[in-house]
Amino acid sequence: MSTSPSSNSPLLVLEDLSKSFGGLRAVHELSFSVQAGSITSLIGGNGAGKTTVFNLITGNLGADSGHILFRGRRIDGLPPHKIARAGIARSFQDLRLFSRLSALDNVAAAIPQQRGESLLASLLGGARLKAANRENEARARGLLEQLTLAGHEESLAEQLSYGQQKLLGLGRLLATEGELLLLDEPTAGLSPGMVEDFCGRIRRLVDAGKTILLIEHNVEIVMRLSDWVVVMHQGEKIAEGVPEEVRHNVSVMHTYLGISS
Amino acid sequence: MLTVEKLNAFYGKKQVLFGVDLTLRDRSIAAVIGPNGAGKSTVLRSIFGLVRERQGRITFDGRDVSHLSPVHNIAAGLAFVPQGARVFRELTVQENLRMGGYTLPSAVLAQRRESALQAFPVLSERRTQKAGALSGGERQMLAFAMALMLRPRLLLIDEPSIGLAPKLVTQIFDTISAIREELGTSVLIVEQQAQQVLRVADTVFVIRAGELISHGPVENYRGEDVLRQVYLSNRTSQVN
Amino acid sequence: MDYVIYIGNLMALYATLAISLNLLVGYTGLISIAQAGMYGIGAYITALLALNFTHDLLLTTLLSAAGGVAVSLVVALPALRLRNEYFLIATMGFQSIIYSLFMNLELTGGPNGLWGVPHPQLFGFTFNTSLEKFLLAVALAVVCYVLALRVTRSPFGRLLRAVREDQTAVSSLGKSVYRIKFSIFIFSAIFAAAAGTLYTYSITAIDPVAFALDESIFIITIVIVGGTGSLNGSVLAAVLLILLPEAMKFLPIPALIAPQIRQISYGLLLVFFTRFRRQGLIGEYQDVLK
Amino acid sequence: MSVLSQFVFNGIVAGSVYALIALGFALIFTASRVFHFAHGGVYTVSAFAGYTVMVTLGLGLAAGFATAALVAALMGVGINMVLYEPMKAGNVSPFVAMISSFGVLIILTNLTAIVWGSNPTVLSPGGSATIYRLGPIYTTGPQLQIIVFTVVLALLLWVFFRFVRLGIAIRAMGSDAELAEVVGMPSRRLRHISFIVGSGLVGISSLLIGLNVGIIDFNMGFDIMLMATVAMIIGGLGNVGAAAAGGFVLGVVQNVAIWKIESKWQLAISFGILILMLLFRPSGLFGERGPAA
Amino acid sequence: MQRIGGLLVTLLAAALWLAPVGAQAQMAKGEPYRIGIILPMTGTAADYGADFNAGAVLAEEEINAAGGVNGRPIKLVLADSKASPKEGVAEFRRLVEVEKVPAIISTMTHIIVPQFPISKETNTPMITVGAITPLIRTAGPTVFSNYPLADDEERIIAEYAIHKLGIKKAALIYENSAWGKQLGEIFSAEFKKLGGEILAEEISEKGGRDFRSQLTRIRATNPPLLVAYAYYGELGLIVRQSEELGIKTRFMSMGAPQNQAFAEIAGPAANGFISGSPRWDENAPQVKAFIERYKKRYGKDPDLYGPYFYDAVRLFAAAIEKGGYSKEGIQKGLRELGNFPGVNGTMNFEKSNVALLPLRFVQFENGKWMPIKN
Repeated sequence: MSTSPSSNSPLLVLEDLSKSFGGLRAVHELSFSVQAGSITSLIGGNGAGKTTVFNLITGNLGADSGHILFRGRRIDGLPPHKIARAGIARSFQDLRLFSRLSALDNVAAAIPQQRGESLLASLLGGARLKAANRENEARARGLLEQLTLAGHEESLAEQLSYGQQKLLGLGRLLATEGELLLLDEPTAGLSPGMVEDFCGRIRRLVDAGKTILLIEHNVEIVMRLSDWVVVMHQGEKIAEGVPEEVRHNVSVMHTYLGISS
Repeated sequence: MLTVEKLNAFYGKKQVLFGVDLTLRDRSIAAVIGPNGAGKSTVLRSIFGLVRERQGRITFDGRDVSHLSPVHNIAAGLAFVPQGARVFRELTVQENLRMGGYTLPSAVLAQRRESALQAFPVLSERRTQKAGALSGGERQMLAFAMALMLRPRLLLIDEPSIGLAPKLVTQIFDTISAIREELGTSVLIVEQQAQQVLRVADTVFVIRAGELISHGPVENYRGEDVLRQVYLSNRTSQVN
Repeated sequence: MDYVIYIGNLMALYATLAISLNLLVGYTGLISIAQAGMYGIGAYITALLALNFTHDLLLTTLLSAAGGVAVSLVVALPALRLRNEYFLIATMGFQSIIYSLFMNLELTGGPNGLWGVPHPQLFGFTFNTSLEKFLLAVALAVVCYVLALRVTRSPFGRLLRAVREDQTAVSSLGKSVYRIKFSIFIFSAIFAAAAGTLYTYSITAIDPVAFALDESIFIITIVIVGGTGSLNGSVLAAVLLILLPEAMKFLPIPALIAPQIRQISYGLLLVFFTRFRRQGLIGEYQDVLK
Repeated sequence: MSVLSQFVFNGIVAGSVYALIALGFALIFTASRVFHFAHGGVYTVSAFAGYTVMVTLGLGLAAGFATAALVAALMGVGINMVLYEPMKAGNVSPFVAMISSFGVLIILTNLTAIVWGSNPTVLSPGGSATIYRLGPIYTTGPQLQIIVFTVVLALLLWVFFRFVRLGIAIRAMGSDAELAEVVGMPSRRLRHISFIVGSGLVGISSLLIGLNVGIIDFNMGFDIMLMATVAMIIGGLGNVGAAAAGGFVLGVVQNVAIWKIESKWQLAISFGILILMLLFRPSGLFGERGPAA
Repeated sequence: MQRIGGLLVTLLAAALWLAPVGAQAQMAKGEPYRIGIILPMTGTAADYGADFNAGAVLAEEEINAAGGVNGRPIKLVLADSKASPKEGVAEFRRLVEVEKVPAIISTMTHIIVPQFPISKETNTPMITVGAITPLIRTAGPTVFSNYPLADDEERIIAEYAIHKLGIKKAALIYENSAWGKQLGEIFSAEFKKLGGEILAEEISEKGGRDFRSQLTRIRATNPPLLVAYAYYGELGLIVRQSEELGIKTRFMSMGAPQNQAFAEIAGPAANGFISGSPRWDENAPQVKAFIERYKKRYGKDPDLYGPYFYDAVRLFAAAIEKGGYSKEGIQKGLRELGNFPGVNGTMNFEKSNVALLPLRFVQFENGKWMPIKN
């Protein structure tokens, strides 16, 4: 096993995390960390527990044991919205867009700390609220433009093509201004051209200072993008390392590919 | 006996399969392999009629079954074992078997159930237990047994290894092999763990990102390098 | 004229009730059938205050609203933990319990209800004609409509609709779903309770039957017929559904079965709109829950 | 002690009525996942249809029960065909079907009032019941009949759901609708059958309950549906036996509570139990799965 | 051909059936005098509505058949209160303003009380029937009742229990409605005033069908008298279920049980039931004739309140004849009627807006209500 890619203190640390459903051990004594400014990929077969790890990090599931630290602070036990506010944003495998909201609203809804986001403020209204709203909408428009969705602001999310929906999901994620982005299969279902586009975007996000934890089935993409790869099998970490190392790791071949020598 | 031509499938707006072609010979085992999320399961579900948004032509024994619903596909001689050792968890083992042979006359059903229980001694021991209380391997066996109640001519199996320990996986694939030997059933099997399935299959189809990227006799796929290429390298690789 | 004014008064009250319920049902996806209970809380608080302490309009309205808030807290705390049909059944339970309290407490006069409520006063002015009371109801409906519009068009309103679409996604954006639901639940209760205040003043005598489960079903019917998620729809449907039975009274139906025929036509409306036109008269989408 | 035993027994009598209604209601819910409130309307109409044949036309008890069952079965399956099946095909949320069902209940209730009038209708005159005394407990023939019928029916349904292929299939469909399709079950037909059976049972129950109470009236479907809903939630959703047991539990708790609490709070107690169950044991006392969000 | 013949026969039959209407029009001509009547026609109390309406319609038909009032027919305009005050108020206003009726018959305490101010405002006379709240007495000059109010009726019933029956302990059960609660509470107060003791006080829901738990509580107190205030359906069940629970007691109530359906529902268990009400002396010829006519028209015995609705229509008709077809005229007419011969006795509104009729006590014996021999 090699050492971590950088010596900075990690942004996210998972320590001995376990979670069972009934008798099924979905995640078992899992530990790994994510360095700030890196792309870390989580790979493993179906049912390996990757999405469960995401749900544990974001607080959608409570861990049976173990800790999660974000910027050195424990976040396990916090409700999902507090974890999100702390700076962890996630995308979903099945997108979970707000189907019957416009593209603009989908993105605008995600902007943090908006004036008028509380009932009282929205009732009171006022010029400052209006100005803030204009500003936020402008921001959302900007994001849509970046994502080549300009002109679709008023379309309902459900009216967009699948590729556009994926972009919109990314837009919503970016609008949260989260520092750590958890991406659950961002390229699944995309055409090859769009996959390339997405990879480029993901790279640029890191350049812009984001940190990324990725679940991805397309191993080729994983190998190309990642700074660090964590391999899971049946809830346990069976290997981690830089992509080349993992590619040649025997136990990965063994379990992940089902190759028994 | 089965040919699939230019199969496209959609989940809502999302196209999952792009013009997949498959052929399967009588009494053979074909494996559909490929990385997760490639659309392998969708191939099976489309053939069986569970994915309704599909295009293309599917013929079974020379008969066009492209637009049949599951009920009619069963009548035509197909059976499907879904992913995740799916059984009726609140029903007992016996009841599950009965449901597997739902469309059969009761005399035949009783007789088949007995032979199923004989064939799977594990199930016989637990015939009155709720299926939800079975272990993963036992549930997978039960799922097979249910599908076999109908004595299908073609069995479609979706990722039987999911969530099972390696030893059990071996056992499962031995069972599949035995099914073909004893019952003469053709099998189309989707699997992500290549090594195991290649042990029993005759033909291999590789799917990635919803497209068939290679196919051929199993011998061509036995080497590690080949697999590594299939799974881990870029998409343009050709094997045969 | 008073008859027409009174019907108008009812339309305005039901428009308020329907708008406030639509914020829950149509915008947030919370299918509540406890609205008549909240309405009744306002009505009873007003009657008790007016009979014993003050019939100042402002004061009684504020205290009724406060009562609405208090009761909605009691209902919301547990009920908001449930989803979909289970939330609906829980609110049905609360509705029935609130009704039972009205029916059996000494304070509320039990089945006798409370009688002889004086006319409301505001800054020395007494609202003692039907017309004045009607104008009050219209004013409330307008305030409710304007505020509801403001809410739905604000970032908060965006979050309401986002909650309706996908709660998990909303919380993943750092927004507290619970806070959002809670605030709108309270807002809705405030207006329902205020409608109760004006109802009490316009009818002068209240009893539990007016706030029973069928009343809640009637209010949700208005929301469905008007269109979930459409404020204009709620107003339109409140007008139509109050008008329809009144209009039917002018049809030549044998007197003995006419009342049942009116009930049946109301049932038919429910079935028609749920089966063939789920977006309602002018609603924005088909199905509240996906 | 004698008072308590009478309260418990009252609870069993009341509970068997709830259980009878909840049985069909739960059977239909199991198969179709619809809160079929119109069940209450079917209950009312079938009782009056049975009354017409039995009393007005004087064709006897058997003909009355047969008519009630037949009318109920036809209505139940009709409602499913016209309302729920198209909704299911259109992927409409169960909530909409539930509201629609309320509409049907209103229609049927008022139709009954038009056809048979709104006065209570005497089905069995007072004094026709034999009174028995079992220790400190007083009871009557019809009460014992209804309890026995409920228990027998629950047992029969248990047998049906355990041993009859159709019954197992309906359970299977409730347990996993997609897998049911995979093994080739005709889901639509199974749902129709469930409506026929569940409604037919409520038809029989309607007369049985009517004979026990003595009178039937157009409005009787409303309250009983509320109680059947509570019974089903107490017992556990999607399980017919649990719903019946829930009916008995509700009846007994309601009645025993009255031992110490004023009777006017009976309704509030029932709904209090409902809410507590939803919050703390959503899977019901005897159910396996809850309304997981 | 045969089918057409059948159709003709049907049409002819229909014409014959409709014929009496034509015949009436010959006797009473011109624009009808309109009288409003607001009843609970739908909802839980719809059984009241059906019975009450039957009484009123009988009067309408008879008056018109007999040539109407001043040669003009009268016409009842029926409105549905749904037993809801909101509807009651709407219907009152509609009847006055749209239907232009100068007089209204209404019922049920929680319905009529919010109607009082409108009656006063619009100066529309209303006769309330069977709503027994003492508030009627002070509701103003436009509100009348041809049925005694609870403070009178229940006081007399309490006195009867204590003095005539010599019973000092009683259990009480009453309908959980404004009507039932007032009857129950006034009885309870009067009974205690006279030194009586209430052993148990229970409620019965309108539309309820199972009163066993309440009755079991009552049974535990072993009461010599069970006073029950509920309408005949529920009352019949209370008696029946009491017997089924082995309660041996004497029952007492106001007039609600004096009805055929009650007798059927309760059965022989009702034997000994004492009912006190301002009801007829069955031996009086006009009463016998009324019951005959009612039975002929509806095929069953009249209920308690039906005759009072019958009388209410006739009272208005007489008042129109005397004072003219206007709101003022009808009020004046009612007050000046003097001793009006009602079915159940003579009514007089000269001094009070409530017609006082003496209470008569009857006892249920073998399927019939019999005068009590003293």
